[in-house]
Amino acid sequence: MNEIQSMMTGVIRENRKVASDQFMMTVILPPSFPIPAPGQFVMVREANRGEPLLARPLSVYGFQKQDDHAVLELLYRLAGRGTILFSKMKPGDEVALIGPLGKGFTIPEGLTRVLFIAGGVGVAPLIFLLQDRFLTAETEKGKKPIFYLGARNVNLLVGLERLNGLCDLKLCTDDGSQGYHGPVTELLKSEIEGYDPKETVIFACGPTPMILSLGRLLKDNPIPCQVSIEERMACGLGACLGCVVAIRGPGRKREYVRVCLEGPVFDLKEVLPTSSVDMQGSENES
Amino acid sequence: MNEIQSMMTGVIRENRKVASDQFMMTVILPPSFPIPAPGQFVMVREANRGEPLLARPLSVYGFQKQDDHAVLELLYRLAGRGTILFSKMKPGDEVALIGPLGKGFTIPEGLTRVLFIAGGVGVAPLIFLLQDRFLTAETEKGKKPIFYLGARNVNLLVGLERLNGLCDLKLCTDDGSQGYHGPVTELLKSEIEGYDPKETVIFACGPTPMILSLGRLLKDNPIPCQVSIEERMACGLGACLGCVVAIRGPGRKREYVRVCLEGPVFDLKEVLPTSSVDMQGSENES
Amino acid sequence: MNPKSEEDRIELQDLTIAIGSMTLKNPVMTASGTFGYGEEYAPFVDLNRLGAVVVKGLSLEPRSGNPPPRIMETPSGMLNAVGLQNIGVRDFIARKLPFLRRYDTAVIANIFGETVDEYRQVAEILNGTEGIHAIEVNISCPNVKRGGISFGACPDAAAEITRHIRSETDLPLIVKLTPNVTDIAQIALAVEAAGADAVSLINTVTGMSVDIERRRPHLANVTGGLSGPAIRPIALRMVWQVVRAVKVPVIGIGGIMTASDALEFLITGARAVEIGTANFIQPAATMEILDGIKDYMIRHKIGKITELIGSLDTGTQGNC
Amino acid sequence: MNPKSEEDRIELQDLTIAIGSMTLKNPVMTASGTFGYGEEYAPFVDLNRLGAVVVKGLSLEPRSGNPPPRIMETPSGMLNAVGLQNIGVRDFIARKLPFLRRYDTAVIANIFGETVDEYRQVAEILNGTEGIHAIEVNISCPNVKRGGISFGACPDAAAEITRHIRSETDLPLIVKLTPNVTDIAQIALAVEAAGADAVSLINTVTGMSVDIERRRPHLANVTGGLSGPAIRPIALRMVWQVVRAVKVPVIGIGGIMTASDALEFLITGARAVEIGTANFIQPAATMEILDGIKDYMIRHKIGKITELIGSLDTGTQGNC
Ligand SMILES: Cc1cc2nc3c(=O)[nH]c(=O)nc-3n(C[C@H](O)[C@H](O)[C@H](O)COP(=O)(O)OP(=O)(O)OC[C@H]3O[C@@H](n4cnc5c(N)ncnc54)[C@H](O)[C@@H]3O)c2cc1C
Ligand SMILES: Cc1cc2nc3c(=O)[nH]c(=O)nc-3n(C[C@H](O)[C@H](O)[C@H](O)COP(=O)(O)OP(=O)(O)OC[C@H]3O[C@@H](n4cnc5c(N)ncnc54)[C@H](O)[C@@H]3O)c2cc1C
Ligand SMILES: Cc1cc2nc3c(=O)[nH]c(=O)nc-3n(C[C@H](O)[C@H](O)[C@H](O)COP(=O)(O)O)c2cc1C
Ligand SMILES: Cc1cc2nc3c(=O)[nH]c(=O)nc-3n(C[C@H](O)[C@H](O)[C@H](O)COP(=O)(O)O)c2cc1C
Ligand code: FES
Ligand code: FES
Repeated sequence: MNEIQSMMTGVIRENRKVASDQFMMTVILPPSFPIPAPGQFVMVREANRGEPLLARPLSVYGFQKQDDHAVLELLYRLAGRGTILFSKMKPGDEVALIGPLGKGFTIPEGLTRVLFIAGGVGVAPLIFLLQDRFLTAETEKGKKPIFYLGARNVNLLVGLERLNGLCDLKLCTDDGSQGYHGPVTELLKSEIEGYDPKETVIFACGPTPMILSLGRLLKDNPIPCQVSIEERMACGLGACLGCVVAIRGPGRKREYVRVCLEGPVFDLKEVLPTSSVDMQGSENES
Repeated sequence: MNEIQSMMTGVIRENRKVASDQFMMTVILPPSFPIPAPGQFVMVREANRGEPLLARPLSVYGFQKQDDHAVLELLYRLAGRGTILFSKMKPGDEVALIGPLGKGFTIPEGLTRVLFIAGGVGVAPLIFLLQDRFLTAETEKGKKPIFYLGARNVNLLVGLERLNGLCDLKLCTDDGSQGYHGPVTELLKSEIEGYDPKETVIFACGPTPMILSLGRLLKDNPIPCQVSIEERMACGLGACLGCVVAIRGPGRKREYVRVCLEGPVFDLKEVLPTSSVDMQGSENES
Repeated sequence: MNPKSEEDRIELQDLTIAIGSMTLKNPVMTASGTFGYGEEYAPFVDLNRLGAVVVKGLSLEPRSGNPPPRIMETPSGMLNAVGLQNIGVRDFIARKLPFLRRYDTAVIANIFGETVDEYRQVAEILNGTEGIHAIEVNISCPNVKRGGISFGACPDAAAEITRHIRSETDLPLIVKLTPNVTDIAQIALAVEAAGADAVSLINTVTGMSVDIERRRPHLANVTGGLSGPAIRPIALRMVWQVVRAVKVPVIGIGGIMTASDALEFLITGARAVEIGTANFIQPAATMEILDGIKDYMIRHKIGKITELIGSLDTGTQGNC
Repeated sequence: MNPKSEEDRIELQDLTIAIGSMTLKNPVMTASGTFGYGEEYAPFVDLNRLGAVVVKGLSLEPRSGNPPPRIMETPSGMLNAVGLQNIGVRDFIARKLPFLRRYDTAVIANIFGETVDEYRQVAEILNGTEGIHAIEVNISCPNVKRGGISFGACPDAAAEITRHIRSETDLPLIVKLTPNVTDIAQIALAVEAAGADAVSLINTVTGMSVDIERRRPHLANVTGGLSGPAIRPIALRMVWQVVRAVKVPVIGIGGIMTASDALEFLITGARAVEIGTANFIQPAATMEILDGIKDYMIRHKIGKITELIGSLDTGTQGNC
């Protein structure tokens, strides 16, 4: 049996625009809400609504446990109907939440160099990971984490305030309005030789085009890379088999595994993400 | 062609509980919203929502036109899913409105005695009628209007503040918690002989059981009675033929007419309301 | 972004489509039974801008329809059991058609009967009538039985009725199909072979709902026809099945609420669309849909709507 | 209001129902493919309280299913084209059934095959297996063809498959019917005559949806099965058709989200219900539905669920 999961009603404390197409929602939950691991996600719905029918998967962006309640932060991009309706919710409105779900990031032993590669709202689980696991990384075992963060333009770069001081920040924009002018993977490519594969790990999250070019970039590079993958979901619990992604299984055989249960974090070298979800996004967008 | 009608977006100014199962909603509309006649209704939906699919018909309870906006008041009972969702809307939320629709009450010439018979929220169109057309009735041509108002109990008697001073109020409750102990039609029955058929008119609105007993009571009584009828509606415009009610047509032939277009106000002696809508209600409830 | 004036912009897009010998200025039509006789919607809709108005189903004699309650809401849909209440074809011509003749928009008469001969007679009456541009034959009326199956559920019966009407009229003949069948493409092929100029689909899906407090059906007629967004995926699938089977134009109907929905049908291969239940929710739905289709064409640099129609790319997959 | 303790209250209601030789403690079951192998929902649901668990469809050999995307939301519904991915019947018995055996709840194996013989073999393997209480035969898999029509759409093929499985097992045999047919009652009659102990309906309605920006189907498989509240009115209508046609118990499935929805099916005549898509929306949906049915029975003073089943009053009307 998995860790005990729960469907709970949360009350929105804040639901604020943080970029032209991104919102941050803060949800108050009962204190019994299990502590999420970085990379885990929740299934979110408006409570008491028949439509949209399905909950939407959103990564945990922040979490604090208090004595009598828990605070969950979500960062979401207006992708379609569901997220647009989320953005119209007001403080006091209720959401139904299942989670935390999925398998988060794994922190390998003895590493000294941590790279984060984020596109758009892909920053959400990575910031949570950074804050939750690497706050003391620098002092303890090595170099400051490096955070590559890309977006279409400067106005869509979100989460900077949380990253300040915790890492070396490398910003990229498609239009050059801030930082490197071009996709985040292009900047990484030009610097990848500088990292020692034996002591480096990459954590990545972003739109499918970004993941695909990251895959090309690291194809023959031994640096391990864990990537959080997105697919449409119905249950989030491993029951519907709707959210599968192809992986190279044992013996390089292609097989379908569930993003919600076996993922959402996969080894980049094994996963074969579908290009058919979220293809509108530029590489830097999510 | 009918009077010009419009579908407009209104903004909720107030949405307030006025009894345990009743709410009053005040909606701000563009000034171009046509002035409704008493007995007319509007089709109301939450704006930008896919579900519930259909708009709900609600009678005009009050209306004021200002230079740069119009104010529409609706009084509604929590009958099911749609009205419960209405009750959760907050100031600032938007509703989509079509109206005013239907044929309202007709004021016959030269009458001196006006009786109103209302059950539950059936009070809504009658209060609007009273305020709109009979404010000066007493002084002009006769006796003060008499308003029979019934509900299940005292807590469900709504609109009293609007009626004060404008009429002789006769309250009835099913449980005797205020006024006459029994259905409103029972009290009327005991007093009906006192009214002169030649100078009296009755305006009625309430749940189907009330309408049916009113029909039985006035079967052999020549007092004219106009009644506002309810049926489920899809379009409100006469197009779907969904909202029909049987009437005794010319030559007493039964035929189906549209509540939304030929009604909602009918001659009680002609209409044959369906007992299948809203049968849960007691006679006094609406 | 677009330096052209509104007028230029509109002229750049060619939305005309052909159904048989009839050319429509655009593919946005109204669905029978959801737009009355047009006049009910004139305050909301510029009827001149519609591709066509399909009027409420007409029978030889007036019909009073089913007892109420006739409608019930369902999740993202509604059930209706109106029972084809209508004023009859002659009264329609005398009292309703003159209003529609004032507009420069095709009028399509939706017809039905209880027997093949009734259908034939209604078509005969309409045939000579000025202001009628096409006939849509409703062969999916659940009250019309033939060997226990309605005309529309049996290829032979559907073909027979089509042949009879075909022999009566040169007007473009659209046969409207029911979704309550195992293989809608087979029915479409049968009516095509029998002379239909086009097929339209889908009519409502038979459904039911129950009042659990009173343990009675919500509709006096027990069952009714399901329409609205709930059935859109079913309608789209059937359109896809039929466009690959027949050569005549296919008119897509079912749960189309927005331009995006309409575009799904056009891209899948529907030559035109009919808007039904959406009219109830937003009386100007047809206008919004038309504008949205134009905007899409501009955004995607599509000059002619015909380039869009049937442009679905299913890759190598697609076993239905 | 009710002076009795919670425990007394519950004991007063008799919710047991029989399907063939099997007695279930209540009529609330899970629908195949929406509840995994039970263990996925154990954190949310007390499996002991369920009438039965119907597991994900099992085939002779493991299947990898269709490529993604496999699901798409639709108005009040969802399309899926999972393509019956499963670990195969033997692995199920070895790795998944032991978990379910720990519960005092009937386990129903949903099975399918690409040929009649595959079905037969799966049934054969299950027949001797401890902890399997019944077999539900999915004859509505859209990938299984026979003369261009799936087994479930043709009465003869449906009957043949039923006969073969019947000869293989004494377990209660439930045949699960597809709604994508003209006359579902006819299929139900055919499988009843061929030895089915019960029928369950409906499986998903074939549907489709298109990404207009990319002009490609949303599902890699192009079409998928529509489930959820959108199809409930269709499912209820079909249950009503079938309960009046057959004598064996009917299990109602389709868009049941709440106790009220479940009661519609029971009142219409379904002996039990299966809860599908609702599990995705609210993992404890089955528990809420069970509690709601009990509350309704208390409120309406109904001691035995069997008094409720089929108690629909359609008056004098009801021509479907
Ligand atoms: C494990 C996981 C974690 C996620 N975390 C976040 C997050 O923290 N913040 C965030 O903004 N988004 C996140 N997503 C993506 C988010 O779930 C989708 O953007 C959202 O479901 C879209 O819903 P919609 O109704 O707004 O858009 P829709 O109208 O449903 O779709 C709009 C577009 O989004 C794509 N889409 C739909 N569902 C998904 C999905 N489940 N995953 C990816 N693309 C989808 C569609 O293909 C389409 O291109 C995550 C997805 C997964 C699987
Ligand atoms: C012309 C007209 C004017 C009306 N004015 C008012 C008003 O001012 N205030 C008010 O509270 N109600 C009014 N009603 C009734 C109101 O429309 C219904 O109560 C409402 O539509 C129920 O919606 P629901 O989703 O809450 O309930 P549902 O879940 O749809 O139904 C709950 C119960 O209400 C009944 N019902 C559903 N629709 C209608 C309907 N259109 N008319 C009557 N009963 C219905 C159902 O049969 C059921 O018994 C009016 C109805 C009409 C036709
Ligand atoms: C209230 C109502 C009445 C209808 N009457 C007719 C009719 O007279 N003739 C006909 O062919 N179809 C009729 N239909 C079916 C519609 O034309 C259309 O095929 C169906 O509603 C599906 O489209 P929609 O989902 O856009 O409404 C009717 C539908 C509704 C909802
Ligand atoms: C994701 C998914 C997978 C399904 N897999 C199966 C299956 O393996 N076997 C089967 O007989 N039915 C399967 N079904 C159909 C359901 O059991 C059920 O018949 C259908 O979804 C309608 O019920 P619902 O609306 O409550 O979901 C599946 C449905 C869904 C949504
Ligand atoms: S979302 Fe259902 S299995 Fe992953
Ligand atoms: S509500 Fe459509 S005709 Fe009255």
